[in-house]
Amino acid sequence: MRKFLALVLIAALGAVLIAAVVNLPEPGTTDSPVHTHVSAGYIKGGHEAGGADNLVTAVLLNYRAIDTFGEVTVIFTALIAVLAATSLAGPTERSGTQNIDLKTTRVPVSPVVSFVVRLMAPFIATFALFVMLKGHELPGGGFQGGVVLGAMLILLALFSGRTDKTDDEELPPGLRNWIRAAGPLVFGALGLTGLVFSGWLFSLPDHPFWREMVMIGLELGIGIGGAAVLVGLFRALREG
Amino acid sequence: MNVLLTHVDYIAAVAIFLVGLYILLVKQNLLKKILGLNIMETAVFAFIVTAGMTDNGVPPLLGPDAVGPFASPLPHALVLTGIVVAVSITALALALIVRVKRECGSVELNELGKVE
Amino acid sequence: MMAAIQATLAGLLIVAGAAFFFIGTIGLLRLPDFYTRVHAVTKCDALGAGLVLLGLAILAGFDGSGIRIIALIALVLLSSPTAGHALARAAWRAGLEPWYRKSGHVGQ
Amino acid sequence: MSVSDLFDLLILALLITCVLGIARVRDLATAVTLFAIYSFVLCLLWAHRGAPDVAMTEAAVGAGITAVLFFTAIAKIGRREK
Repeated sequence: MRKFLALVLIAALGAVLIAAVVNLPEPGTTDSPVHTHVSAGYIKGGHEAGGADNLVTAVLLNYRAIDTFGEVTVIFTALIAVLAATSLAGPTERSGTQNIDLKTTRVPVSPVVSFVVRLMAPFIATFALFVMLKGHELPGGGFQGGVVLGAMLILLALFSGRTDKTDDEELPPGLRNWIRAAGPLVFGALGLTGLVFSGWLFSLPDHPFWREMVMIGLELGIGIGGAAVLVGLFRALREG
Repeated sequence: MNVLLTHVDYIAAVAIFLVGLYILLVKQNLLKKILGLNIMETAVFAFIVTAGMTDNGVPPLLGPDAVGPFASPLPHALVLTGIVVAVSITALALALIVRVKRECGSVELNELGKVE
Repeated sequence: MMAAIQATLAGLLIVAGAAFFFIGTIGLLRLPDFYTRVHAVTKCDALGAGLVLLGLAILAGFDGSGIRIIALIALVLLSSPTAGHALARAAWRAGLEPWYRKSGHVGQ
Repeated sequence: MSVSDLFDLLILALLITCVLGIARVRDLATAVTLFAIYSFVLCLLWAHRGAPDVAMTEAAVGAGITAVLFFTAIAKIGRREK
Protein backbone atom coordinates (compact mmCIF):
# COMPACT_ATOMS: atom_id res chain seq x y z
CA MET A 1 0.00 0.00 0.00
CA ARG A 2 2.76 2.39 0.97
CA LYS A 3 4.66 1.40 -2.15
CA PHE A 4 1.59 2.01 -4.31
CA LEU A 5 1.04 5.48 -2.85
CA ALA A 6 4.72 6.31 -3.36
CA LEU A 7 4.57 5.18 -6.99
CA VAL A 8 1.46 7.29 -7.61
CA LEU A 9 3.16 10.32 -6.07
CA ILE A 10 6.31 9.74 -8.12
CA ALA A 11 4.32 9.32 -11.34
CA ALA A 12 2.46 12.58 -10.71
CA LEU A 13 5.64 14.43 -9.85
CA GLY A 14 7.39 12.94 -12.89
CA ALA A 15 4.61 14.11 -15.21
CA VAL A 16 4.80 17.63 -13.80
CA LEU A 17 8.60 17.76 -13.96
CA ILE A 18 8.81 16.45 -17.52
CA ALA A 19 6.10 18.84 -18.66
CA ALA A 20 8.11 21.66 -17.09
CA VAL A 21 11.42 20.49 -18.47
CA VAL A 22 10.43 20.13 -22.12
CA ASN A 23 9.38 23.78 -22.17
CA LEU A 24 12.84 24.96 -21.17
CA PRO A 25 15.22 26.16 -23.88
CA GLU A 26 17.19 23.39 -25.52
CA PRO A 27 20.37 22.67 -23.53
CA GLY A 28 23.48 23.96 -25.23
CA THR A 29 21.96 26.93 -27.07
CA THR A 30 23.84 30.10 -26.24
CA ASP A 31 20.87 32.49 -26.46
CA SER A 32 18.99 30.99 -23.52
CA PRO A 33 18.49 33.17 -20.42
CA VAL A 34 21.14 31.33 -18.40
CA HIS A 35 23.75 32.53 -20.88
CA THR A 36 22.45 36.02 -21.61
CA HIS A 37 21.27 37.20 -18.22
CA VAL A 38 23.94 37.16 -15.49
CA SER A 39 26.70 35.02 -16.90
CA ALA A 40 27.29 37.28 -19.88
CA GLY A 41 28.32 40.06 -17.53
CA TYR A 42 30.57 37.72 -15.59
CA ILE A 43 32.29 36.52 -18.74
CA LYS A 44 32.70 40.03 -20.14
CA GLY A 45 33.90 41.72 -16.97
CA GLY A 46 35.21 38.70 -15.12
CA HIS A 47 38.86 39.28 -15.75
CA GLU A 48 38.90 42.90 -14.62
CA ALA A 49 36.31 42.86 -11.86
CA GLY A 50 36.70 39.25 -10.70
CA GLY A 51 40.47 39.26 -10.89
CA ALA A 52 40.81 35.67 -12.07
CA ASP A 53 41.08 33.86 -15.38
CA ASN A 54 39.09 30.98 -14.00
CA LEU A 55 35.62 32.47 -13.86
CA VAL A 56 34.37 29.83 -11.42
CA THR A 57 36.93 31.03 -8.88
CA ALA A 58 36.02 34.63 -9.66
CA VAL A 59 32.34 33.91 -9.00
CA LEU A 60 33.11 32.00 -5.80
CA LEU A 61 35.56 34.46 -4.27
CA ASN A 62 34.31 37.78 -5.57
CA TYR A 63 30.82 37.95 -7.05
CA ARG A 64 29.30 35.41 -4.65
CA ALA A 65 31.70 35.82 -1.75
CA ILE A 66 28.98 35.97 0.90
CA ASP A 67 27.52 32.68 -0.37
CA THR A 68 30.94 31.08 -0.11
CA PHE A 69 31.44 32.47 3.39
CA GLY A 70 28.12 30.93 4.43
CA GLU A 71 29.11 27.67 2.84
CA VAL A 72 32.44 27.31 4.71
CA THR A 73 30.50 28.14 7.88
CA VAL A 74 27.99 25.41 7.04
CA ILE A 75 30.62 22.69 6.70
CA PHE A 76 32.30 23.81 9.92
CA THR A 77 28.92 23.67 11.67
CA ALA A 78 28.36 20.19 10.23
CA LEU A 79 31.63 19.06 11.79
CA ILE A 80 30.55 20.43 15.17
CA ALA A 81 27.19 18.66 14.85
CA VAL A 82 28.83 15.35 13.93
CA LEU A 83 31.23 15.64 16.86
CA ALA A 84 28.26 16.31 19.14
CA ALA A 85 26.25 13.40 17.74
CA THR A 86 29.06 10.89 18.08
CA SER A 87 30.99 11.86 21.16
CA LEU A 88 28.46 13.21 23.66
CA ALA A 89 27.29 10.57 26.09
CA GLY A 90 23.74 9.37 25.55
CA PRO A 91 21.00 9.64 28.21
CA THR A 92 21.09 5.95 29.07
CA GLU A 93 23.30 3.29 27.64
CA ARG A 94 20.81 0.57 26.83
CA SER A 95 21.91 -2.86 27.88
CA GLY A 96 21.38 -5.83 25.63
CA THR A 97 21.18 -3.84 22.42
CA GLN A 98 24.91 -3.81 21.87
CA ASN A 99 25.47 -5.33 18.47
CA ILE A 100 27.66 -8.33 19.10
CA ASP A 101 27.37 -9.58 15.53
CA LEU A 102 29.16 -6.51 14.26
CA LYS A 103 32.34 -7.12 16.20
CA THR A 104 34.38 -7.88 13.14
CA THR A 105 37.95 -8.99 13.50
CA ARG A 106 40.18 -6.15 12.41
CA VAL A 107 42.23 -7.13 9.40
CA PRO A 108 45.88 -6.01 9.69
CA VAL A 109 46.90 -3.51 7.02
CA SER A 110 48.71 -5.07 4.09
CA PRO A 111 52.34 -3.87 3.90
CA VAL A 112 52.04 -3.50 0.11
CA VAL A 113 49.04 -1.21 0.36
CA SER A 114 50.59 0.75 3.20
CA PHE A 115 53.81 1.26 1.23
CA VAL A 116 52.04 2.40 -1.94
CA VAL A 117 49.79 4.78 -0.01
CA ARG A 118 52.77 6.31 1.76
CA LEU A 119 54.62 6.57 -1.55
CA MET A 120 51.78 8.35 -3.33
CA ALA A 121 50.62 10.64 -0.52
CA PRO A 122 53.24 13.40 -1.10
CA PHE A 123 52.40 13.50 -4.80
CA ILE A 124 48.69 13.80 -4.09
CA ALA A 125 49.39 16.55 -1.54
CA THR A 126 51.53 18.40 -4.09
CA PHE A 127 48.75 18.14 -6.64
CA ALA A 128 46.23 19.43 -4.12
CA LEU A 129 48.43 22.42 -3.26
CA PHE A 130 48.96 23.11 -6.98
CA VAL A 131 45.20 23.05 -7.54
CA MET A 132 44.72 25.49 -4.66
CA LEU A 133 47.50 27.90 -5.62
CA LYS A 134 46.77 28.04 -9.37
CA GLY A 135 43.01 28.07 -8.89
CA HIS A 136 42.63 31.56 -10.30
CA GLU A 137 44.21 30.63 -13.66
CA LEU A 138 43.57 26.92 -14.26
CA PRO A 139 40.65 24.64 -13.33
CA GLY A 140 40.80 24.40 -9.58
CA GLY A 141 40.51 26.46 -6.46
CA GLY A 142 39.97 26.20 -2.76
CA PHE A 143 37.20 23.60 -2.65
CA GLN A 144 38.70 21.41 -5.35
CA GLY A 145 42.13 21.32 -3.75
CA GLY A 146 40.54 20.94 -0.34
CA VAL A 147 38.60 17.82 -1.25
CA VAL A 148 41.66 16.28 -2.94
CA LEU A 149 43.75 17.00 0.17
CA GLY A 150 40.97 15.68 2.38
CA ALA A 151 40.69 12.47 0.36
CA MET A 152 44.47 12.00 0.68
CA LEU A 153 44.37 12.51 4.45
CA ILE A 154 41.46 10.06 4.79
CA LEU A 155 43.44 7.52 2.75
CA LEU A 156 46.39 7.96 5.10
CA ALA A 157 44.14 7.66 8.14
CA LEU A 158 42.63 4.48 6.69
CA PHE A 159 45.85 2.69 5.91
CA SER A 160 48.59 3.96 8.15
CA GLY A 161 46.82 5.08 11.31
CA ARG A 162 47.35 3.11 14.49
CA THR A 163 44.31 0.88 14.42
CA ASP A 164 44.63 -0.34 17.99
CA LYS A 165 44.11 3.08 19.52
CA THR A 166 41.15 5.32 18.93
CA ASP A 167 42.91 8.65 19.14
CA ASP A 168 45.51 8.84 16.41
CA GLU A 169 45.64 12.57 15.79
CA GLU A 170 48.84 13.92 14.37
CA LEU A 171 48.39 17.48 15.56
CA PRO A 172 48.00 18.83 19.09
CA PRO A 173 44.31 19.49 19.81
CA GLY A 174 44.62 23.27 20.09
CA LEU A 175 46.23 23.69 16.69
CA ARG A 176 43.86 21.13 15.20
CA ASN A 177 40.81 23.12 16.19
CA TRP A 178 42.23 26.31 14.70
CA ILE A 179 42.98 24.53 11.42
CA ARG A 180 39.48 23.05 11.31
CA ALA A 181 38.08 26.56 11.65
CA ALA A 182 40.54 27.97 9.08
CA GLY A 183 37.90 28.39 6.34
CA PRO A 184 35.53 30.77 8.13
CA LEU A 185 38.38 32.49 9.99
CA VAL A 186 40.52 33.30 6.94
CA PHE A 187 37.49 34.24 4.88
CA GLY A 188 36.13 36.51 7.59
CA ALA A 189 39.49 38.14 8.28
CA LEU A 190 40.21 38.90 4.62
CA GLY A 191 36.63 40.10 4.12
CA LEU A 192 37.06 42.55 7.00
CA THR A 193 40.35 43.69 5.47
CA GLY A 194 38.43 44.50 2.31
CA LEU A 195 35.96 46.50 4.39
CA VAL A 196 38.80 48.51 5.94
CA PHE A 197 40.69 49.25 2.72
CA SER A 198 37.97 49.75 0.12
CA GLY A 199 34.78 50.17 2.10
CA TRP A 200 33.05 47.02 0.85
CA LEU A 201 32.82 43.77 2.76
CA PHE A 202 34.52 40.89 0.90
CA SER A 203 35.92 43.17 -1.79
CA LEU A 204 39.34 42.47 -3.27
CA PRO A 205 42.11 45.10 -3.42
CA ASP A 206 42.63 46.97 -6.69
CA HIS A 207 46.37 46.44 -7.00
CA PRO A 208 46.93 43.27 -9.11
CA PHE A 209 49.67 41.87 -6.88
CA TRP A 210 47.71 42.27 -3.65
CA ARG A 211 44.57 41.01 -5.32
CA GLU A 212 46.38 37.83 -6.34
CA MET A 213 47.83 37.43 -2.85
CA VAL A 214 44.39 37.81 -1.24
CA MET A 215 42.88 35.27 -3.63
CA ILE A 216 45.67 32.77 -2.88
CA GLY A 217 45.16 33.34 0.84
CA LEU A 218 41.42 32.75 0.52
CA GLU A 219 41.94 29.58 -1.50
CA LEU A 220 44.52 28.23 0.95
CA GLY A 221 42.21 28.99 3.86
CA ILE A 222 39.19 27.34 2.24
CA GLY A 223 41.22 24.37 1.02
CA ILE A 224 43.15 23.54 4.17
CA GLY A 225 40.17 24.26 6.40
CA GLY A 226 37.90 22.14 4.19
CA ALA A 227 40.36 19.25 4.17
CA ALA A 228 40.66 19.38 7.96
CA VAL A 229 36.86 19.41 8.28
CA LEU A 230 36.49 16.39 5.98
CA VAL A 231 39.11 14.39 7.89
CA GLY A 232 37.42 15.43 11.13
CA LEU A 233 34.07 14.15 9.83
CA PHE A 234 35.64 10.81 8.91
CA ARG A 235 37.43 10.42 12.24
CA ALA A 236 34.36 11.35 14.26
CA LEU A 237 32.28 8.83 12.34
CA ARG A 238 34.88 6.08 12.72
CA GLU A 239 35.34 6.55 16.43
CA GLY A 240 31.73 7.34 17.30
CA MET B 1 9.02 13.18 -30.00
CA ASN B 2 11.60 15.60 -31.27
CA VAL B 3 11.46 17.58 -28.05
CA LEU B 4 12.17 14.40 -26.11
CA LEU B 5 15.35 13.91 -28.14
CA THR B 6 16.64 17.45 -27.77
CA HIS B 7 15.87 17.56 -24.06
CA VAL B 8 17.16 14.07 -23.28
CA ASP B 9 19.70 15.45 -20.77
CA TYR B 10 16.98 17.15 -18.72
CA ILE B 11 14.71 14.11 -18.90
CA ALA B 12 17.51 11.81 -17.73
CA ALA B 13 18.11 14.14 -14.77
CA VAL B 14 14.38 13.99 -13.96
CA ALA B 15 14.43 10.18 -14.18
CA ILE B 16 17.42 9.92 -11.83
CA PHE B 17 15.72 12.33 -9.43
CA LEU B 18 12.54 10.22 -9.42
CA VAL B 19 14.44 6.98 -8.76
CA GLY B 20 16.20 8.71 -5.87
CA LEU B 21 12.83 9.84 -4.52
CA TYR B 22 11.51 6.28 -4.84
CA ILE B 23 14.44 4.96 -2.78
CA LEU B 24 13.89 7.69 -0.20
CA LEU B 25 10.18 6.95 0.13
CA VAL B 26 9.91 3.19 -0.15
CA LYS B 27 13.08 1.69 1.33
CA GLN B 28 12.95 1.16 5.09
CA ASN B 29 16.68 1.10 5.74
CA LEU B 30 17.89 4.51 6.92
CA LEU B 31 21.25 4.23 5.17
CA LYS B 32 19.47 3.39 1.90
CA LYS B 33 17.36 6.50 2.39
CA ILE B 34 20.51 8.61 2.67
CA LEU B 35 21.77 7.03 -0.56
CA GLY B 36 18.50 8.05 -2.20
CA LEU B 37 18.90 11.59 -0.90
CA ASN B 38 22.41 11.72 -2.37
CA ILE B 39 21.10 10.52 -5.73
CA MET B 40 18.45 13.25 -5.71
CA GLU B 41 21.10 15.86 -4.93
CA THR B 42 23.36 14.74 -7.77
CA ALA B 43 20.40 14.70 -10.16
CA VAL B 44 19.68 18.33 -9.31
CA PHE B 45 23.37 19.19 -9.80
CA ALA B 46 23.34 17.44 -13.18
CA PHE B 47 20.28 19.47 -14.16
CA ILE B 48 21.89 22.77 -13.14
CA VAL B 49 25.19 22.09 -14.90
CA THR B 50 23.33 20.94 -18.03
CA ALA B 51 21.39 24.19 -18.08
CA GLY B 52 24.64 26.16 -18.16
CA MET B 53 26.51 24.18 -20.80
CA THR B 54 27.23 25.15 -24.37
CA ASP B 55 27.27 22.78 -27.30
CA ASN B 56 31.03 22.54 -27.68
CA GLY B 57 31.64 22.38 -23.94
CA VAL B 58 34.28 25.10 -23.47
CA PRO B 59 35.08 25.56 -19.77
CA PRO B 60 34.88 29.16 -18.48
CA LEU B 61 38.64 29.81 -18.43
CA LEU B 62 39.71 33.18 -19.82
CA GLY B 63 43.22 32.38 -20.93
CA PRO B 64 45.13 34.49 -23.48
CA ASP B 65 44.03 32.26 -26.38
CA ALA B 66 40.59 31.17 -25.21
CA VAL B 67 37.65 31.52 -27.55
CA GLY B 68 33.99 31.38 -26.62
CA PRO B 69 31.18 30.68 -26.25
CA PHE B 70 32.04 29.65 -22.72
CA ALA B 71 29.88 27.57 -20.44
CA SER B 72 28.16 29.69 -17.83
CA PRO B 73 30.34 29.88 -14.67
CA LEU B 74 27.53 30.61 -12.23
CA PRO B 75 25.98 27.08 -12.21
CA HIS B 76 29.45 25.60 -11.74
CA ALA B 77 30.12 27.73 -8.68
CA LEU B 78 26.71 26.92 -7.19
CA VAL B 79 27.14 23.18 -7.79
CA LEU B 80 30.65 23.27 -6.35
CA THR B 81 29.45 24.64 -3.03
CA GLY B 82 26.48 22.28 -3.21
CA ILE B 83 28.68 19.19 -3.49
CA VAL B 84 30.73 20.11 -0.43
CA VAL B 85 27.59 20.87 1.58
CA ALA B 86 26.09 17.54 0.42
CA VAL B 87 29.03 15.57 1.80
CA SER B 88 28.69 17.39 5.12
CA ILE B 89 24.97 16.56 5.25
CA THR B 90 25.74 12.92 4.45
CA ALA B 91 28.31 12.72 7.24
CA LEU B 92 25.88 14.25 9.75
CA ALA B 93 23.10 11.87 8.72
CA LEU B 94 25.42 8.87 8.94
CA ALA B 95 26.59 9.93 12.41
CA LEU B 96 22.96 10.14 13.51
CA ILE B 97 22.21 6.71 12.00
CA VAL B 98 25.15 5.15 13.85
CA ARG B 99 23.84 6.76 17.01
CA VAL B 100 20.35 5.35 16.35
CA LYS B 101 21.85 1.90 15.88
CA ARG B 102 23.74 2.22 19.16
CA GLU B 103 20.72 3.44 21.11
CA CYS B 104 17.94 1.35 19.58
CA GLY B 105 19.68 -1.63 18.00
CA SER B 106 18.20 -1.28 14.53
CA VAL B 107 18.25 1.00 11.52
CA GLU B 108 15.10 -0.31 9.83
CA LEU B 109 12.33 2.24 10.07
CA ASN B 110 9.52 -0.32 10.45
CA GLU B 111 11.38 -1.96 13.35
CA LEU B 112 12.17 1.38 14.97
CA GLY B 113 8.46 1.99 15.40
CA LYS B 114 8.33 -0.86 17.92
CA VAL B 115 11.18 0.44 20.09
CA GLU B 116 9.57 1.90 23.20
CA MET C 1 56.13 11.83 -42.64
CA MET C 2 56.99 12.16 -38.98
CA ALA C 3 53.44 13.06 -38.10
CA ALA C 4 52.10 10.06 -40.01
CA ILE C 5 54.42 7.67 -38.16
CA GLN C 6 53.39 9.28 -34.88
CA ALA C 7 49.69 8.94 -35.64
CA THR C 8 50.03 5.32 -36.81
CA LEU C 9 52.02 4.27 -33.77
CA ALA C 10 49.59 6.02 -31.41
CA GLY C 11 46.61 4.44 -33.15
CA LEU C 12 48.14 0.96 -32.92
CA LEU C 13 48.86 1.40 -29.21
CA ILE C 14 45.35 2.67 -28.48
CA VAL C 15 43.76 -0.21 -30.38
CA ALA C 16 45.98 -2.68 -28.49
CA GLY C 17 44.94 -1.11 -25.20
CA ALA C 18 41.28 -1.30 -26.16
CA ALA C 19 41.79 -4.99 -27.06
CA PHE C 20 43.21 -5.63 -23.59
CA PHE C 21 40.19 -3.89 -22.06
CA PHE C 22 37.91 -6.07 -24.17
CA ILE C 23 39.63 -9.28 -23.10
CA GLY C 24 39.62 -8.18 -19.46
CA THR C 25 35.91 -7.44 -19.63
CA ILE C 26 35.19 -10.87 -21.13
CA GLY C 27 37.21 -12.32 -18.25
CA LEU C 28 35.17 -10.32 -15.74
CA LEU C 29 31.95 -11.72 -17.18
CA ARG C 30 33.01 -15.31 -17.83
CA LEU C 31 35.46 -16.36 -15.12
CA PRO C 32 34.04 -18.46 -12.30
CA ASP C 33 34.96 -16.79 -9.01
CA PHE C 34 36.12 -13.57 -7.35
CA TYR C 35 39.88 -14.21 -7.42
CA THR C 36 40.06 -15.00 -11.13
CA ARG C 37 37.88 -12.00 -11.92
CA VAL C 38 40.13 -9.67 -9.93
CA HIS C 39 43.07 -11.16 -11.80
CA ALA C 40 41.46 -10.43 -15.19
CA VAL C 41 40.35 -6.92 -14.30
CA THR C 42 43.71 -5.91 -12.85
CA LYS C 43 45.46 -6.97 -16.03
CA CYS C 44 42.96 -5.03 -18.10
CA ASP C 45 43.37 -1.92 -15.95
CA ALA C 46 47.14 -1.86 -15.83
CA LEU C 47 47.98 -2.95 -19.36
CA GLY C 48 44.93 -1.62 -21.22
CA ALA C 49 44.92 1.81 -19.61
CA GLY C 50 48.72 1.94 -19.77
CA LEU C 51 48.77 1.26 -23.52
CA VAL C 52 45.97 3.73 -24.26
CA LEU C 53 47.75 6.42 -22.23
CA LEU C 54 51.06 5.65 -23.95
CA GLY C 55 49.37 6.09 -27.32
CA LEU C 56 47.91 9.40 -26.18
CA ALA C 57 51.34 10.54 -24.91
CA ILE C 58 52.87 9.80 -28.32
CA LEU C 59 50.03 11.67 -29.97
CA ALA C 60 50.49 14.67 -27.66
CA GLY C 61 54.22 14.86 -28.33
CA PHE C 62 57.05 15.35 -25.86
CA ASP C 63 55.83 18.57 -24.27
CA GLY C 64 53.86 19.49 -21.15
CA SER C 65 50.82 17.32 -21.68
CA GLY C 66 52.86 14.34 -22.91
CA ILE C 67 54.98 14.34 -19.76
CA ARG C 68 51.85 14.63 -17.64
CA ILE C 69 50.36 11.59 -19.39
CA ILE C 70 53.55 9.63 -18.68
CA ALA C 71 53.22 10.54 -15.00
CA LEU C 72 49.65 9.24 -15.22
CA ILE C 73 50.95 5.93 -16.60
CA ALA C 74 53.27 5.62 -13.60
CA LEU C 75 50.31 6.33 -11.28
CA VAL C 76 48.08 3.73 -12.98
CA LEU C 77 50.84 1.09 -12.94
CA LEU C 78 51.33 1.75 -9.24
CA SER C 79 47.71 1.94 -8.08
CA SER C 80 45.93 -0.70 -10.13
CA PRO C 81 47.97 -3.76 -8.94
CA THR C 82 47.73 -2.41 -5.40
CA ALA C 83 43.96 -2.25 -5.66
CA GLY C 84 43.85 -5.81 -7.00
CA HIS C 85 46.09 -7.00 -4.18
CA ALA C 86 43.97 -5.27 -1.54
CA LEU C 87 40.74 -6.74 -2.96
CA ALA C 88 42.07 -10.29 -3.16
CA ARG C 89 43.62 -10.06 0.31
CA ALA C 90 40.42 -8.72 1.84
CA ALA C 91 38.44 -11.56 0.25
CA TRP C 92 40.94 -14.15 1.51
CA ARG C 93 40.86 -12.68 5.02
CA ALA C 94 37.07 -12.70 4.95
CA GLY C 95 37.18 -16.42 4.26
CA LEU C 96 36.15 -16.61 0.61
CA GLU C 97 37.13 -20.02 -0.78
CA PRO C 98 38.83 -20.10 -4.18
CA TRP C 99 37.12 -21.98 -6.98
CA TYR C 100 38.21 -25.53 -7.77
CA ARG C 101 37.29 -27.76 -10.66
CA LYS C 102 34.35 -29.86 -9.47
CA SER C 103 35.15 -33.22 -11.12
CA GLY C 104 38.49 -33.38 -9.35
CA HIS C 105 40.66 -35.18 -11.88
CA VAL C 106 43.02 -32.22 -12.27
CA GLY C 107 44.94 -31.18 -9.17
CA GLN C 108 42.61 -31.92 -6.25
CA MET D 1 23.53 12.65 -34.00
CA SER D 2 27.25 13.22 -33.59
CA VAL D 3 29.85 11.20 -31.67
CA SER D 4 29.59 13.68 -28.81
CA ASP D 5 25.83 13.11 -28.56
CA LEU D 6 26.33 9.34 -28.60
CA PHE D 7 28.86 9.66 -25.79
CA ASP D 8 26.30 11.70 -23.84
CA LEU D 9 23.57 9.11 -24.37
CA LEU D 10 25.90 6.28 -23.32
CA ILE D 11 26.80 8.10 -20.11
CA LEU D 12 23.15 8.85 -19.32
CA ALA D 13 22.21 5.20 -19.89
CA LEU D 14 25.03 4.11 -17.54
CA LEU D 15 23.84 6.58 -14.89
CA ILE D 16 20.27 5.32 -14.99
CA THR D 17 21.47 1.71 -14.89
CA CYS D 18 23.55 2.43 -11.78
CA VAL D 19 20.64 4.18 -10.06
CA LEU D 20 18.21 1.35 -10.81
CA GLY D 21 20.80 -1.07 -9.48
CA ILE D 22 21.00 0.91 -6.24
CA ALA D 23 17.22 0.76 -5.93
CA ARG D 24 17.23 -3.00 -6.52
CA VAL D 25 20.07 -4.54 -4.49
CA ARG D 26 19.55 -5.56 -0.86
CA ASP D 27 23.21 -5.54 0.11
CA LEU D 28 24.20 -2.11 1.38
CA ALA D 29 27.89 -2.49 0.49
CA THR D 30 26.96 -3.27 -3.12
CA ALA D 31 24.65 -0.26 -3.18
CA VAL D 32 27.43 2.04 -1.97
CA THR D 33 29.86 0.59 -4.52
CA LEU D 34 27.28 1.27 -7.23
CA PHE D 35 26.93 4.82 -5.92
CA ALA D 36 30.71 5.31 -6.24
CA ILE D 37 30.55 4.07 -9.85
CA TYR D 38 27.61 6.43 -10.45
CA SER D 39 29.61 9.38 -9.11
CA PHE D 40 32.55 8.56 -11.33
CA VAL D 41 30.42 8.32 -14.47
CA LEU D 42 28.78 11.61 -13.49
CA CYS D 43 32.24 13.17 -13.21
CA LEU D 44 32.92 12.04 -16.80
CA LEU D 45 29.66 13.71 -17.88
CA TRP D 46 30.65 17.01 -16.26
CA ALA D 47 34.11 17.01 -17.77
CA HIS D 48 32.35 16.58 -21.12
CA ARG D 49 30.02 19.50 -20.39
CA GLY D 50 32.81 22.03 -19.81
CA ALA D 51 32.86 21.91 -16.01
CA PRO D 52 36.34 20.62 -15.06
CA ASP D 53 36.16 22.16 -11.58
CA VAL D 54 32.95 20.33 -10.74
CA ALA D 55 34.28 17.11 -12.26
CA MET D 56 37.40 17.26 -10.08
CA THR D 57 35.37 17.87 -6.93
CA GLU D 58 32.89 15.13 -7.74
CA ALA D 59 35.65 12.61 -8.42
CA ALA D 60 37.24 13.29 -5.04
CA VAL D 61 34.02 13.68 -3.04
CA GLY D 62 31.52 11.32 -4.65
CA ALA D 63 33.75 8.38 -5.44
CA GLY D 64 36.20 8.89 -2.59
CA ILE D 65 35.04 10.61 0.56
CA THR D 66 31.32 9.80 0.44
CA ALA D 67 32.01 6.13 -0.26
CA VAL D 68 34.47 5.95 2.65
CA LEU D 69 31.97 7.61 4.99
CA PHE D 70 29.22 5.19 3.93
CA PHE D 71 31.50 2.18 4.38
CA THR D 72 32.51 3.42 7.83
CA ALA D 73 28.85 3.60 8.78
CA ILE D 74 28.12 0.16 7.26
CA ALA D 75 30.91 -1.33 9.36
CA LYS D 76 28.97 -0.16 12.41
CA ILE D 77 25.40 -0.95 11.44
CA GLY D 78 25.74 -4.15 9.39
CA ARG D 79 25.56 -4.56 5.63
CA ARG D 80 22.24 -6.42 5.27
CA GLU D 81 19.08 -4.56 4.43
CA LYS D 82 16.06 -6.42 5.77
